[in-house]
Parts: sequence; structure tokens; C-alpha cells
Amino acid sequence: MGPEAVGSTAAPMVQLLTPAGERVTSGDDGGYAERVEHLGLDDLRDRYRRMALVRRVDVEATALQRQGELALWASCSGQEAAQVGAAAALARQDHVFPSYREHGIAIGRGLDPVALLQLYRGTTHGGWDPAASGFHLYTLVIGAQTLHATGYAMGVQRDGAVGTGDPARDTAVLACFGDGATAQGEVSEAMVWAGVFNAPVVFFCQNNQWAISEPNERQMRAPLARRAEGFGFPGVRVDGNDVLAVEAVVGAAADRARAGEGPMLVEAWTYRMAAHTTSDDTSRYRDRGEEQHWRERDPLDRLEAHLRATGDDDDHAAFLADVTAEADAVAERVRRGVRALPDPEPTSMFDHVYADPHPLVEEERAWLADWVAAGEER
Amino acid sequence: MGPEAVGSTAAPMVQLLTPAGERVTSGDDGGYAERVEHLGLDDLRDRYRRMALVRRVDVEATALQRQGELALWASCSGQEAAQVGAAAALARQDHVFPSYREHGIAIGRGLDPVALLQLYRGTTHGGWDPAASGFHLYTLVIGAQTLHATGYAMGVQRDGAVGTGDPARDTAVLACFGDGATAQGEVSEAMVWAGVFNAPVVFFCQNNQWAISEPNERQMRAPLARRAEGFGFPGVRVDGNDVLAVEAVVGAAADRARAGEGPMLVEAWTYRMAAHTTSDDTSRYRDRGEEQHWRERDPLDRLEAHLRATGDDDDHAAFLADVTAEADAVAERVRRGVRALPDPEPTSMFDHVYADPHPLVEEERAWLADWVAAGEER
Amino acid sequence: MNAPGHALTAAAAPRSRAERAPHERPAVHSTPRTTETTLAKAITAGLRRAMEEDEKVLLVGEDIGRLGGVFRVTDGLQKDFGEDRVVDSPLSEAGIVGTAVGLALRGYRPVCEIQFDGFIFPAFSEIVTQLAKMGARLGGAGRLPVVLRVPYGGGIGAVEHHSESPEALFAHTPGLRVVTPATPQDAYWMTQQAVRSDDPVMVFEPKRRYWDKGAVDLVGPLDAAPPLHAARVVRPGDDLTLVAYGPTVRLAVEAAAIAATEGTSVEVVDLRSVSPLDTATVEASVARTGRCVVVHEAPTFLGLGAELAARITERCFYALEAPVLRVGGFAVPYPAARIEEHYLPDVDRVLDAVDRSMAS
Amino acid sequence: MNAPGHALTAAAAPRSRAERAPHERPAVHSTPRTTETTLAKAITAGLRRAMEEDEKVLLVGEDIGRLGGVFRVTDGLQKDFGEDRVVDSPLSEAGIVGTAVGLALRGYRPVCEIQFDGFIFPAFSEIVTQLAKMGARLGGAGRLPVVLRVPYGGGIGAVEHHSESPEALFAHTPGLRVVTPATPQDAYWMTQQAVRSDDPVMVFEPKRRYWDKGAVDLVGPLDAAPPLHAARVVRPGDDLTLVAYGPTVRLAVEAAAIAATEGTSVEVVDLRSVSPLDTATVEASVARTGRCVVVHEAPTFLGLGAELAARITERCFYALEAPVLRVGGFAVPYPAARIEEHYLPDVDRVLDAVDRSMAS
Ligand SMILES: Cc1ncc(C[n+]2csc(CCOP(=O)(O)OP(=O)(O)O)c2C)c(N)n1
Ligand SMILES: Cc1ncc(C[n+]2csc(CCOP(=O)(O)OP(=O)(O)O)c2C)c(N)n1
Ligand SMILES: [Mg+2]
Ligand SMILES: [Mg+2]
Repeated sequence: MGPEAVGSTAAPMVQLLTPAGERVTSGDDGGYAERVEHLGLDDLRDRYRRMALVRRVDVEATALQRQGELALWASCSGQEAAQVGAAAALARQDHVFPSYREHGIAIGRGLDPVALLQLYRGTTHGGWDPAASGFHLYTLVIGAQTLHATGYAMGVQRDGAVGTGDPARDTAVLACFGDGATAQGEVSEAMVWAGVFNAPVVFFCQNNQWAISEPNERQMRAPLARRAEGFGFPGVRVDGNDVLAVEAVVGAAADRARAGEGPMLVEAWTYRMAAHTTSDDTSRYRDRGEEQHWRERDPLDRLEAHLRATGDDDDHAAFLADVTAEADAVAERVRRGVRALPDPEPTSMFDHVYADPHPLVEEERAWLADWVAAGEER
Repeated sequence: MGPEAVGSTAAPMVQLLTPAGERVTSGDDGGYAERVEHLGLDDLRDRYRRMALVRRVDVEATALQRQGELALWASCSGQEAAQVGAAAALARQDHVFPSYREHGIAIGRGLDPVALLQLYRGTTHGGWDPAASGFHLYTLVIGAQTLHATGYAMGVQRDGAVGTGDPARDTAVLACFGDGATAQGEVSEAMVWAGVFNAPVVFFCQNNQWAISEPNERQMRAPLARRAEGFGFPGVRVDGNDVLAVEAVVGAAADRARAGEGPMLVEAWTYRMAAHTTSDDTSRYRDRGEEQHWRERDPLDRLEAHLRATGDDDDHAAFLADVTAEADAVAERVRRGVRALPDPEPTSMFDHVYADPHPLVEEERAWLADWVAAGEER
Repeated sequence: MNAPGHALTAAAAPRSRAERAPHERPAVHSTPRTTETTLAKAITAGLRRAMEEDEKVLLVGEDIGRLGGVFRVTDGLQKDFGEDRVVDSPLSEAGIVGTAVGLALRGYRPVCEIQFDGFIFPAFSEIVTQLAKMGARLGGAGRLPVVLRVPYGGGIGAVEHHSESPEALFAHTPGLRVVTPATPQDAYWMTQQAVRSDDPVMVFEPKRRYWDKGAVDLVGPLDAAPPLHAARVVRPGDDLTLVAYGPTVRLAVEAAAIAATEGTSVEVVDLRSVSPLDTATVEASVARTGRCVVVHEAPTFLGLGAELAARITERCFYALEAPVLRVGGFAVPYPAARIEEHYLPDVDRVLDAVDRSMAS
Repeated sequence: MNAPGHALTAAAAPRSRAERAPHERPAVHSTPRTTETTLAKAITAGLRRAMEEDEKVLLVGEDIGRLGGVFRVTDGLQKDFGEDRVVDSPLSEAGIVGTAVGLALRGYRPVCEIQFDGFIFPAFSEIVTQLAKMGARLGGAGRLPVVLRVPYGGGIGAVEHHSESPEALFAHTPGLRVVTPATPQDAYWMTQQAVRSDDPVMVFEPKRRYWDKGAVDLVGPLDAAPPLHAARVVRPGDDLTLVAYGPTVRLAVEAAAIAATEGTSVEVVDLRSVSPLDTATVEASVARTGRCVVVHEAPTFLGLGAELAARITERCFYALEAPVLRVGGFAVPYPAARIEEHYLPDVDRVLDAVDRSMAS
């Protein structure tokens, strides 16, 4: 039972951009290459631009944490291709149920990164309106969101929003989770439910190979993608550092879901390049060699190599300069936005706990209001 | 998504005794036929005798419930082959973690049926010493016992009681559960743990096709046996009404576990011939035709047909008469034993809640003792 | 305050210490508008009406479809509303609650049945970390109108895990509402009010009272019902306030009837809601009587009686003639059926506490 | 009763209302036998000693191996005891507790780490329906010597689910023992006592005190420690009894020091155990002082303060000059870090309750 039991060579993996940046245009079984065949230079530049923005926001957030502006940050560095690819595969009406590291998907759904950072600053446990973006709140209890996604998808079915053939109506639900989450019973229950009810859910696992300090081998004995079949639906492993492949595979899974053909599991094989969070210390549990290995497989570099090889040199340089400028501007906006975030009112902790009036909450709210007011005099 | 998705034709199934009672001596992939090749007429009569005793106890218990001697009874009628076969495959040092319907395994492990009935009479939540028989207490919270079994098996590993080659030492743990239980997260977690730690567990699912009123299709989208592979170990479906096949397959799985080769899932395809419990009413949810279909596939009849075809007619009749006499005697003993079971002392509810003294429990025990004593005067 | 058709009034015949003294049987209130029905059937009727009024209302649970639930509370509903609205669920309580959260986020109003009290625990994480908190987490950008129906309590001679009273665990969890009807009429009303609430509401249904009958107004508007979280004075009295809820209300009424024959005037308050608690009603009563006994089946240690005693004592300290006394289950796992009568509070134990309170 | 090296005595410097009055700093007790260490490291030492003494003791939990746990409490133990005895578990709390039950049945003594308070809920069913009840169910044919270590409480600026105080849920559950050390010395002792107990013991570790230092006797025999469930008078006093446990003990001691400067003599009791409760120690104190305030971080509603208030009032009714007052968290989900200081009881709130009690 060594690492090979679940590792990258243990299962077939869809790849449409080789680590060297060469595009694969055919040959996979699932017809995935054809799905993204139409994407040209502009589209790929768009994907790169998104990934670079996400990376830049991530770097900025890490810096803000170091400066004490955030209490914590969970970096998605290394997972940009998986996240940008997944977001690109979704339709406007689709819904995403994230864990806590899906910054790339969030930004892809149009969320303001500042909104995203509030939770990590400690000003809220939420921070945005899921209805507006179809991107639901971050969920910190590992795996819980997979059941919410499945229930949501059952609602979609009841609304008649699957299998109509109307591309603006049929709806898929993306349930995001990590490799560690696969050990949680609730994630398996979500697969049971999604299978039994044929719900339009795409189970999207970013297998970044680590759950804090624990490698895949502590969570699973077989490559995850294989688990789906036992629950009655297909599972596919995709190269999670290949934005094209992720877009193709998640796109296929989402189409399937929207068409009413039921759930699918997509395992995106990737790597968490940073620490688990800013509180973590990777030196205790993984070696520098492994980290170096994966730094050399940075998903941004891969796409950049492809773009460089595809286009004109000057044009490419100008494109990169544009992206950098845009990213810096976004970072600047994020920095200023986060610093300007006000602390919530003390009594805001009583808000929205209940929709209808609640006597004890009102009593305690009044007490705290008085106490705070009196404290200003103390 | 019709019944065929998980039904009896949806997956290959090991069968060593045809429904007509003909013995299959070769041809299966797993070498199962060879495993039980050595079993002769006496052995098969022994299996029949056990199944008939279990059936008789079950009938008696049902009658006792009707007479008000038991509060409830969960019949194992129809599942005798699965249970007697599994028990026959176990070694003395093996351990069983049952659900609440494993009466045939319990009796196979040497448990006094009267002990077994106590829980259903309402005199205890336990009723026997698991250490004495290797048969642990019945577990009513669906699925919980699968984790206990896995933990127990991890203890077995730490005791160096796997893979030594010593047939009296190497130990397997049988985790019993039903088809409904497969939807519980804890059961999936048990499979994760057993896989990750390569624990000597045999996951033994008696798929009796119903979880109270819900058919398989409400619990799973694919035949259960297939689920194992995704957790990293083999799964096999066996004809659960074929005592020989069950003995062979569970035996192979237990050997594997004892040898240190890790877990295996055995799905025994069977049928719950009676109601879920004596409180249940099957007429609300399944049709008489289905019940009739399975009555014609009674596991006892199948083996009896085989025995009848194998032996001398008179001899067979004498054997059956013996079995009936023995079964009647056991039933009589059970009846008398159950009726004689005393109600527990009121204050026994305070016993064994803690091993070490507990002031509140002692205070309340004293209060109740006084109260009961005073009540006798009231 | 005595709404028509509260079965308790009728059920108040004392059953214990009865040989000591004759007692009066209170008159049965009933009006032509009401129907005599069981508590279980009153819930069925409440569910049916809620489903008729709002097509977003769905029922989800184990065996609730063709079987109608193990207590037949959903009997006939799948036939009438279809499999999409009365959903037989996989055997997975976390799944029931977790998918209900998702359904609610999509605009549905799921009403989940947990088959027995002891089987709510696999769903505990979804209830406590998600359902209870998500309203606050969303900060106004969504609500969680989910109902969890939980048959609870003992006294039915059942095997392990089928007789428990875990309500305090949920009452201690902010974000939930926890109610428990004691009469068919309340069961009918509260079921519908729970469904209408935009908050997660747990309805603990006193399973040993499922077969209790009472008159229920099945036609009047729901707005005529008392507020979901209002306690109710079931029987007025002057000497002592006896607080109960769910399965122990009938017990309390019986005890009060016996006490009356012995010269003690006991006021019985049915809490109806354990979170939030209508302490105002209890305080008003205790301020008058100066004595209070609380009775529930859950273990006394950290049960609802603890909160009530603490709160009432804080609010009525100078009015109290005696400490608030608690009558409840013991600090042991719910015992085997053959001795459960010794675990459960009964009329004699309640009267003993009444006597002790009156004596101090 | 004042065992050597209880850090609290040293840590009692008032930090709030401090400008109002000068205060004396109590003397630091220490003897050559003790070592100055943090509460977290004292637990590490306790675990190490328990593992050395009994090879059946295993540690199981998420990230407890190479990482040494997110709080480093198991730091170095896997290196010294190997992967079979310090087991990095799958990310599955039900699995951690469920397999611990099985390991215990095989004769092992598993010590499980739950990474944070808010993540104990997936294990709730295994804890409440199995671990807590199995001793009684076995009727003497087996014991469940399982320890669950749970870092709990707020004040560390964390994200959601990392700051909760769910101890009352487990204290209300018969079959469990629930303790919580407030000092490094107690952490060292109680960890080992929990491991030695044949019952399931939950050790709630006050995470914001992990870095508090104190003198610990690392060499003396464990038998010299007070009983696992004995409360301890941390600071004697005559006017009012202030009851705290875990993270609030230091707060209570600080408040008492300030109160002293204002002429109120407050006796501080560290409960140490929340189930069973050593009510005798509290009763003895209240019988003398006539006043009682309880402080904890968990929501006041149905928190330990409720049980204590109910019990103390019942036992000390005639001695009480004022109702037992409670200072605790609010009935809302633990809020975002930037306002948690307003949620948590602090010295001022404790002193306010002291003032209110003294005034009545
Ligand atoms: C139920 C639960 N248990 C424990 C934790 C603590 N925890 C936070 S993240 C994490 C690891 C998650 O790993 P994985 O699922 O692979 O996601 P990743 O962080 O790698 O994206 C753990 C154990 C938690 N959040 N929830
Ligand atoms: C956690 C939990 N939920 C619900 C129940 C109620 N219940 C008892 S048996 C049962 C069906 C079990 O079906 P299956 O696993 O197929 O076993 P079978 O009864 O068919 O042997 C249910 C839902 C329970 N015991 N535990
Ligand atoms: Mg991961
Ligand atoms: Mg079944």
C-alpha cells in the first residue's frame, strides 16, 4: 500500500495540455478534446488572465494576512487551473457549493474578492449573497456542502430545470470538496442520494494530495475517481493543472447533469503549492523536493508556455504585461477594500439568527446594546 | 433507473447450489467451488440442521411475541443460509459485529437463543458476553457496528493476530449490516478506514432487498458489491439463499483478512421473508406475488431438495424427523427459558453505566431504591 | 386561554393515588366545529393542509411513503401528493437534513421525519453546524424554513434508542426553534405553524400520546391559534405552578387533579415550546403561587428543568417560598422496557415533589 | 487543597477595572520538584507518561502524527511511539470515535483528538449512542476506556466552528465523564487520570489557555493528584462564590482579585469536572457565602450554569441571599472573530454579576 495505490499513475487521467504546454487535440475516450476544440487563442488567453488574477489575489491575501489584516488565509495556489477550468464550464444558472478554498471559482462567478476575504478577516461567517452569483457560502465543516448541493439539485429537478433542452434553463450543481473530504460519511451519503435520485450534481474533488498534513493514502485506498462507479455513476480523473482538460471534463459532467442524466464525479489531480493555511507549517510533513517538483508543474506556467509557443513573441509579452497590470490593479483594489472593511457592530451577532422574532435573542441583544453603551462611559 | 439497476440480474453472483438444489462444483472465477468441495453429506446435513434450528427459534420467537412474551421480534426468516453459511466460515477466534437480525450467526457462535431474546423481551439492551462467543452485542443504530468492527480489526492487527500463518491465531472480523445500512455515512467511513489501514474486516451485507418499506433502489444506484472497489478492496455478490456459496465466499474473504491481505465486501443476495419486525405490515408496501416468489426460493427448501436428491429416501426422512425433534426440543427450551426470564431490578438501570463510582448515579440509585421500597408500602 | 378542544382537560382523570380520594372529572369542552381525532392524525391533517396551501412544502423521511411512516403520521400523503413531494429517503439522517438545507436554499420548505428520537444523532452535525447556523451565516441573504419532526419520549415498551428525550441538546443550540405539542389541537396547529416559520423548527412529537384523542378544529384559520412559542395555562391554580411539556402534560394534569382532591390548588403550565421558552407565562404564575415544580422525561441533569429553575429563581427570587423542584429522568441511559416505568416520572413522583415543595 | 504549582494563583493579576484600585499580587508557589511549562505541553507530557506506562494506550486523530496536531499537543509522540500508536486518521470523526469503540473492545485504550470543538458533531452519534451507552449495554461484560480530547472555547480570533463550547451537550448525556483542566498541572494530571479511567472521558481543553504557563510536578506519583472529578477552591473568600471552569477560571481569579480591592471577598471554585459535578464543594462554599455567580463561555441558556443554579438553589435555598447569577455566552452562534470579545464573558461582566449579586 504505497503512494502508487492512489497516485498520479494509478488511474488514467484526462489531459489536453501536456506539462510542456502542448495541446492534445484527440485521443481521449470521452470526447473531451472535441469539447474544447473551438477554444482559440483569445479564449486561452482569457483562461490565463483569470488564473493570473486569482493567483495575484491569493498572493495579496497572503500578504494581507502577514500584515495582520486577515486572521487567516487558505491559499488556492496551484489549483488555479482546476478552479478556473471548472468555473469556465458552468452556465449562468448553475450553482456552486464550495468548501473554503474555491477562490478561483468564486472570482469566476463574478464575486468581488473583497467579499471573499471578509470571512478570513473575521468580520463575518458568510459575506455574499449566493443567489446573486450562484456561488454559495464557504463551508468549513468538511463535506457538509456536498449534501446541500445534492438537496439543491433535487430542488432543481422539482423545478423542472433539467432535461428541457433549454440551455438557459437546465441547471447543474457543482459540489466542491477536497481529497480529505472523501473520508467523511456525509460525502458518501451525498453520492448515495445523488445516485438514487439521479440529481444533477457534479461532484468536483480537487485532489491536491494533502489534507493538512495527511497525504491521500490516509484518506483512500483506491484512486478516488473509481469510487463513483460503486455509487452508480461515472467518475473521471482529470489533470487538475490543465485548465483545458478541466473545462472539458467538468463541462461534460455539467451537460450530463443538465440533460437529466444524473451525477458524475470529477477528480481533478492537482497540488496545494502553499501551506494548508497561513497557520500551517508544511516543513513538518512534506519534503521540499516534492514541493519543488510541483512548483515546476505550476498550472500557470503550463498555459503560459502554450500561449508563448502559439502566438507572436511581442504580442505575447504585451499580453503578459497587460495581465500583470490588471492583476496589480485588482490587488491594489483588494488591499484597499479589505483595509477599509469596518468591524461589525457588536450587536450584529444577534442579526439574522432567526427570521421571526425571538424573545431571548431580543433580550440579550438589548442587554449587550446597553452594556456596550455603558462601556463607552466606563 | 428501474429495479434492474441493482437487482439480482444486475451483477454476477456466486452460486454453488442452484435453486433446484443441484450442486455446482466448478466454473466460478473465485475458486469458490473448490473451497467447499470437501463438504460431504454429513456437513451439508449439519448446515441444514442449523438452518432448521434457526428457523424454528425464529418461529418460536414470533409466537412468543404474539403471546406478549416478547415486546418485538425481528425475524431472520429467509436469511438462514446467509447466516449459517457465514457462521460456518468463521474460526473460533474470529469476531462478529452484528446488527439486530443475525440470530443465525449468533446461534452458530454458540449463543443461547434465550440470551438473544432478552433484548426483544425488553429486559436488557445487551444480554450476553461478547468475549465468550466472539459475537458482539446487537446494534440498533444502523451501521454503527461497522466502525466498531473496523476498530476491533485494527486492534487485531496491533496484537499481531494477522498474517502469522497460525490458523488458531490469525483473526478476521465480520461486520454485518443490511442493504439499507449502505446509505449511512458511517458504513462508508468504515470502508475508508478498513481500506486505508488494510484491516482484517469482512463487510458482510445481507441484502434482503428491503429496509423496512424501502426497496434497494432507494438506497443505492448500483449493485452494492461494486462499491468495494472504489474503496480499494474486492467485492463479491453471492447467492445468499445458498448456504454453500455463502460459506465459500465468506470463507475466502475471512482467509484473506486473516492473511493480512485486507478487507473484502460480501453482498449476500437474499430476501426478508417475514415482515421487518412484528410491528411491521408488509401489505402496505410489497406485493404478495413477490413474497410468494421468494417463498418458493426458501433457502431451507433448496438445501433440503439437494439432500433429498443425494441420499437414501428413508434415511433422509429419518434425518428430517430427527431435525424436527431437535428443533422442537430447542423451541420448547426457548419458550420455557424466555417465560422464566425475570424482570430486572428497577435499580439495575444504574448498574454498569460507569465502571468507576459516579456520585450523581449513586445519589439517584439510592433515591430510586428508597422510592421503590416506600412504594411497596404505599 | 383554554382554547376549544384541548384533549387534556378531558384526559385529566387521576390515575394514581386515586384510591386515596374521590375526584371530579372536568367537563369536556367541545363545539360543533371540532372533530375528535388522535394526536397523530392531527399532525397528518396539519401536514396535509400545509401541503395544500404551499406547493413548496415537501415531506422527506424514511418509510414515509407507501408505509406512511412507522407511526402512520404521513399515511395517505404520498398517494395524494406524489413521490416528488412525499419522498421516501435513503436510510441516512445526515442526508435527510443536509439535502433539506439544500432544498430550502432552492426555495422549498422540507418537512423531515426522523424515525425515532435516538436516530437523530447521525444528523447532528448537519443540524447543529449547518441548519442552525446558516441563517446567521447568510446574514439575511436566505432563510432555512426546514421542519424536523421527531417522535420522542418513552413509555411505549420499545427497544433501545426508541424512547429518548434529547430536546435539551437542541434547545441549547442557538438558531433552532424547538416545540412540542401535548394535544391533538396543538399538534395540528403547531405542525402548520412550524411549516410556515422561516426558521428551522424542530417539532418533538410525544410518541406515547400519538393515540390520545381530542377535539380539533380542522377548519378555522391558523391565525386563531396561539403563537407557536406561547406557553399555556392548562389548569389554573393558586398554590403551586407545575410546568410540563409534551408527554408529561397529561401527567401534570392528572397530578393536579389528585392534588386538588387533597386540598392543593396546582396550576399546570404546558410550555408548548422549549426554545424559546415562554418564561413570562411561567414567571407570572410563580409570582402568584410562590412554588414551582418542573417535570420532563429527559434526564434531570441539564434538562429543561435546570434552565427553568435557574431563570425562574433569578426572576422570582423574592416570591419563591421553596426552591424550584425538578422531576425527570435519571442520569443513565434510557433503560430496558421492562423497567422503564421506574425511569419515567409518574404521577406519584410529581405529587411527591408537590408535597415536598408545599412542605417547605 | 492548593496543590503546588497551580498557575492560576500566579496569573491572578487583575487586568480590568484595574485602574480603579491597586491590588496585591499573590505569591507564586513553587517547589524544586516542579517544571514551568505551558498547558499544551503539560498535556503532551501527560500523554507521554500514559503511553509509557501502558502499551495499550494509542493516540488517534487528524494530523496528530508528523504535524503533532494543529496545536502541537502530540508533538514528537509519533516519532517516539511509532505510527501504530500515534495514528494519523482519515478525515472522519465518526470513524475516529467508532473505531475507538472497537479498539477499546479489543483491550486498547484509545485517546482521540478531535481537531476543534466544532468538528465533534460528525462523531455525535458514535459518542452518544455507542460510546456513552455501551458500558451499560454490556452489563459488566466490557468497558469503554476511551478518551476524547477536545480543544474548545473561543478567544483565539478563529474562523467559524473553531471557538465553541459544546460541553453541556455531553454533560447532559449519561455514560460520559466530562472534565476540563484550567492549569498546566491539572492538564497533566487529568490527562493521565482520564486515560486510566475505565469509562469514556471527554477532556475539554481550553484552547486559549494552551500557551498559559505554570509550574507542573512532572515526577510525583499520579495518586497525589486530586480526584478527577473534584472541584477545587482556587481562591478562598467569604462574600460570594464564583464558579468557573476551563478557560474562565483565569477570568474568575482576575475578577476576584479586583473585587478584593473593592472590598468584596470572592471565593473562586474551579469545577474541573462538568460531569459529574462536584456540587458538594460548591454547596459548601455557597452555604457560607450565600451568593453565587457561575461563568462559562457556552450559551447561558441550558449551559452548565443552569444546572448549577438549579442544584445549588435546591440545596442551599435558605442560605442564599441572592439568586444564583449566570454569566455566559449569548443564545446566538459564536460570532465572527472581530466581535468575539463582545460575545465572551470578560472580567467586567463577571464583576457586574458580582455587583448585582452583592446588591440584592
Ligand atoms: C468535520 C471537520 N473535521 C476537521 C476539520 C479541520 N480541517 C480543516 S481543513 C482539513 C483538511 C481538508 O483537506 P481536504 O479535504 O483535502 O481539503 P484541502 O484543505 O486540501 O483543500 C481539516 C482536517 C474540518 N474543517 N471539518
Ligand atoms: C440510524 C438509524 N436510522 C433509522 C433506524 C430505524 N430502522 C431500523 S431498521 C431500519 C431498516 C434497516 O434496513 P436494512 O439495513 O436493510 O436491514 P434489515 O432490517 O433489512 O435487516 C430502519 C430504517 C435505525 N435503527 N437507525
Ligand atoms: Mg486536499
Ligand atoms: Mg434490508
